[in-house]
Amino acid sequence: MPDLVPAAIKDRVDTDDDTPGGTRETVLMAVSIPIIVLVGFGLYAWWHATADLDSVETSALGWSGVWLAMWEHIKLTLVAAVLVVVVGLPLGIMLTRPGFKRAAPAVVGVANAGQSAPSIGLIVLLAMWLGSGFWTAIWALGLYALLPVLRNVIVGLQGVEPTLVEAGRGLGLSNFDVLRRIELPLALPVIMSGIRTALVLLVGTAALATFINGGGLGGIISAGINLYRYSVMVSGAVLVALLALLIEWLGRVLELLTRPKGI
Amino acid sequence: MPTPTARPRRKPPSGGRLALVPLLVALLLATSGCLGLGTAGGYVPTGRLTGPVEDTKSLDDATISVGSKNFTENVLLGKMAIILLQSAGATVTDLTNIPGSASAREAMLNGQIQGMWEYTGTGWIVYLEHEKAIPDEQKQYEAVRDEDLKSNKLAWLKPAPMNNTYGFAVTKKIADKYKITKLSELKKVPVKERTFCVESELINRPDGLKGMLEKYDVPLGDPKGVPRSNLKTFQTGAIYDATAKGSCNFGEVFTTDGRIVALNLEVLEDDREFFPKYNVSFVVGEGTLKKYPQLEDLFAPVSEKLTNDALLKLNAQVDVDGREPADVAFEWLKKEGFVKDQ
Amino acid sequence: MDATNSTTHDSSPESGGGAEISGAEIRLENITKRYPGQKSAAVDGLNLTIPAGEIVMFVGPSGCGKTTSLKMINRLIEPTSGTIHIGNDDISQQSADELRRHVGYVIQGGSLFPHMTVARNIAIVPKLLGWDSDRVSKRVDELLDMVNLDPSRYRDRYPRELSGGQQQRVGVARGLAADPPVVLMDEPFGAVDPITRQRLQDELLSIQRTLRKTIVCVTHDIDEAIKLGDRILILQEGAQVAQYDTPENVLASPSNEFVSDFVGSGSSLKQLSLARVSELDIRQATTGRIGEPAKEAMDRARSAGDDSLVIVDDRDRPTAWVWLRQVKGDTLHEGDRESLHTLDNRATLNDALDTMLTSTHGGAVVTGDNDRYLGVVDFTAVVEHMSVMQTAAQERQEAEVPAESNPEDDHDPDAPMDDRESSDA
Amino acid sequence: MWQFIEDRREQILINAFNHAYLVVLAVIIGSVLAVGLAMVVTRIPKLEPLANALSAVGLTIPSFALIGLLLPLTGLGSTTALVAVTFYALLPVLRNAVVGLAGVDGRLVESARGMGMGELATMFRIRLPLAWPVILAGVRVSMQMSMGIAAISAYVLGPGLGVSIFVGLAQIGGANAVNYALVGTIGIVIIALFLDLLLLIIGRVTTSKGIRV
Repeated sequence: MPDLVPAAIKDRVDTDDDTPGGTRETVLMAVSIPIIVLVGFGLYAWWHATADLDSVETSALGWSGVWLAMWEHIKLTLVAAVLVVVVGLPLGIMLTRPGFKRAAPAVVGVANAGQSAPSIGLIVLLAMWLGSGFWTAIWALGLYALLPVLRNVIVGLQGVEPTLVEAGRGLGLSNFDVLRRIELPLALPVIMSGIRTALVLLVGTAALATFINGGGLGGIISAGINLYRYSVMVSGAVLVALLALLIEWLGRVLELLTRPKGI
Repeated sequence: MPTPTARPRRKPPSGGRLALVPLLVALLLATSGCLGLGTAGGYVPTGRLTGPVEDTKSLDDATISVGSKNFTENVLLGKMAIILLQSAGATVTDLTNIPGSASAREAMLNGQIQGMWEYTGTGWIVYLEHEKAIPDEQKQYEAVRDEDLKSNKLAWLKPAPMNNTYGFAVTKKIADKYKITKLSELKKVPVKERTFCVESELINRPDGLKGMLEKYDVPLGDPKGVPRSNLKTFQTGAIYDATAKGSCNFGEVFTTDGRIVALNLEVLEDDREFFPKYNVSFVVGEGTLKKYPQLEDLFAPVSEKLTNDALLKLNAQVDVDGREPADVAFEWLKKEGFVKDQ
Repeated sequence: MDATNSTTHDSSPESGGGAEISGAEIRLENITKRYPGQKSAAVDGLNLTIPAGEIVMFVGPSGCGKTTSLKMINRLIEPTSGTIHIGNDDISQQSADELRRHVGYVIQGGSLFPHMTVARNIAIVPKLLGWDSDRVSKRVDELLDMVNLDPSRYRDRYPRELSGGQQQRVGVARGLAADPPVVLMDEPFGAVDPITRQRLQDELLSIQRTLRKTIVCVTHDIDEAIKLGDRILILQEGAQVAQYDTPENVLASPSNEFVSDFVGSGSSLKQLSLARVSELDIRQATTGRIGEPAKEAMDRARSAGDDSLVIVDDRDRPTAWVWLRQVKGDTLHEGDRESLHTLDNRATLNDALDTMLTSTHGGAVVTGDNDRYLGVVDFTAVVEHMSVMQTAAQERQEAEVPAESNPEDDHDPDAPMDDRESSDA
Repeated sequence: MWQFIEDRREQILINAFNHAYLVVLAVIIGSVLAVGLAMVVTRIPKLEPLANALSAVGLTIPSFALIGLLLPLTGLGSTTALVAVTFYALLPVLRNAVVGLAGVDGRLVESARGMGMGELATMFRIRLPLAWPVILAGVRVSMQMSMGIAAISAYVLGPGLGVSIFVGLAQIGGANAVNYALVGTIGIVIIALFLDLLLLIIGRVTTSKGIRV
């Protein structure tokens, strides 16, 4: 019995209302965040200039001190991020290679416990062991932010179509070439989102570095709390939040740029 | 149609239990009221009053919350106050360990705490915002007591003899290297070596670092004085270890802290007397004192015994030997004959 | 002509037979649905009366508005203008939820709630209507039996533990749970394999014979429409009614070119497929009862000149159809009941051909009510019957040619001549 | 180390209980709010980008900064801690609840409505049970995160084990400094693992076998 109308076509008259979906939203996000940050910063600077600050507040919010703290905060975040990627990426790759696959759950478990530990605890313990200062803060931040990167590297690489990998081998590519030219590019979006999560974590946790003389904007917040000055507290919080938004936006842009065209 | 066979009806076992969750939630929320979230203060022992304070009128209808700043000495004194009040029958909330003088002061002003040990110098310059300190201990106390009572209704009880002032300590090595014993000799130390470990409060306090460095002609932020990048900020307690380990040459210390002796640091003399007197006194809300005048004679004999070396030893037991402040305070009160075991 | 008449379904209202009607009439008056931003209306002025207790098939190419029209009957889609009546109350007067609890709704694949057991799925609407739990539970068992699923085995199963066909059966059961007068079906059998689909269609027909609901069913498969529908509504773009008539009339005299194309070339062959298996001469093959000594049954078969044996159980229901050489052991045993594709004597020749293609015997075991064994039919019997019908149809064709004047009236003399709503733009 | 714990066993247990209690309370309040918000967002799809932005931006505000902002409003002690931890506990659950509730197969929702289930009945008897596994995953993430944030709140006298970390910090170099910090940190990790296990069990019990993975 010839079936005139292919069964697969269903009669869907109601309009298909899926908005253009992700693209419009990401473009909106990509443009609006830096503007919000700049506007925020401008507002803060305007407030800073016009507000009648008493002696304590002026000394706590002096521009030279703020810039120094901001720069230290950025250094803390980026250096820790580099450390996390330099450790997390190769470790993640290694754990997905046939030889080490079995070790993956154990290592991820340790990293998971690392992150469930309170960041303040890590910072203080490491300070006791390694002495206080910038590099101790870097190690504490790195350990804390390692999990998202490591996990995403593993998940990303495992998510690559096994058939594609075989196809690569079939063409005579060496394991390293398959990794470099097929697996990594395909896994890149997931890896980059892991790095972005790590960046956000780092910016937040870097605020705690002040307890062990790691520098950063945390100092302004703790000064605000100790001196019980709203203005100083709010400034510290606002500056860190703006910086966090900026770095998260940076992560998003990085993610978009590194997304291979094909997918 | 085969007739449906009679079957024992069983309620499907799973899935329905999702309704359990709201029940669980309601139960937990309900209990949150009575269990309450204890604050960080923790457990403080109670005893029975004896000796000079034995016959103070009982306070069992009083509920007082006692606070303290977050460095060891003030926590110790706070625990002492709590033990005394509890032994006198009061129910006490322990809000010791408040981060920073200003937050503690704010807690006193808005009534979140009713009592706290405070320092005359801090009161005079930081809270009452005077430019110049009064050199004489007793006059300084009376000035602070009168003004704070008048303008903020806070009563400063009899001050203790001890004077825990700010100081800057150096390791023996640094002291010998630059042959420095007094703050006025800071100019002799090369700019690069004028590194300071301080906590964020001192940097911004009117009686703080900025004033002191100007007084000793090495102004903060001035390339010839002390560049801002020479400052390393730490939590109050962490400075001693940092100075001893050499992460900075000059560490901000409290002169009664036990670790100066333990880490054999040397305190530089404040020869130009920049820092005011910091005698400690138990400050109580005027209302509370009116209601319970016996507080005056409860605290007077105790604060009399609080001398510098008494505090040095007590602080060392906490900071060096790692004992719990509450236990150290209780033991001292027993030794001094103010309290007995229950 | 009589060939086509006798093939009329015995379900047309006048001819009675089966239980009394529990369905309600549905009237759609001038229904229009225009989506914002769409230039042409999805449904443009549809007028339709669906008689109570009948199965009406909405069929047409995709995008012709048949699903939209269906969903307007239970107000899943609100019409832009026009009114719909079920029985004689206007559905827009009552709350949509209340209305839907009295209109069964079955869609493709059953769309059962995966987190609920079969029993809880079926019990949803009765519980919404506040039935007490005993009544609900009895109803669930009754419905599971109605769709041939043993309650004790399937009651507490989860949808993911059922096959596609079983899920669809539970979907139908769920739709009938509250005994609604009207049941709407949106491509109910689209997602299953042909054999299961044929079985589900047969079951729906037998259920309808007992319940006599008003069933409106959307499909894109004209064969399904012809088999199931008491009437077929063929829709064109914008839900324009191309033809609304019984399957016979649609096949015999398609109202326009669109319908004849849509129904497919050689509609006469399609018309033939309407004939029922019961009209074939069914051959009596030798049968053997489970547990009977094998040698005896085989001798009986050989003496009757058969080289195969149909094994039946104590309730005379066929369980297997084996070649003599396959019989092993000294007594006959049940064999694999699931794999034996039986043919209901009400099934169409179309189904018979499908079943025969897959069976190893080039024939099919025919069963009557309660699956009782009637006999076997083979390929030659079907072909002979069709050729007989074909010659009859040709004679009718020649007979018609001279009498040009009124082809209408002698077309199907006894069918009631109510005036069909011809399609008005 | 054991002697240290032995001496302060009572105090550590009290702090541990307070810590767990604060986090569980905050996660519950946070989850209830988040699921409520997600339901509103599911009813009004236009709000979805707003909800996603809130949870994204919310997470970038460092907890230490938020505690600073809350101090003037809610003062020292457990209120500030509860509000801060609840704010962060809400975000992961909100993101997952929105994804979970919206992700329910449209045909299931349509057949539920088609059978006469009202808007609320469909939300609570169809969408919520089906989205429950995803929501629970969000609750687990939020629980783990809240454990750390509750520790930081000890800086403004919030209850829990955080206080012993700060005491450890204050006595750096002292005999028991390391012990204090270790007890605080490891105590929190143990509670975190225990509560995570508890959530897994609750998950198994409340998820219908039909959709249990």
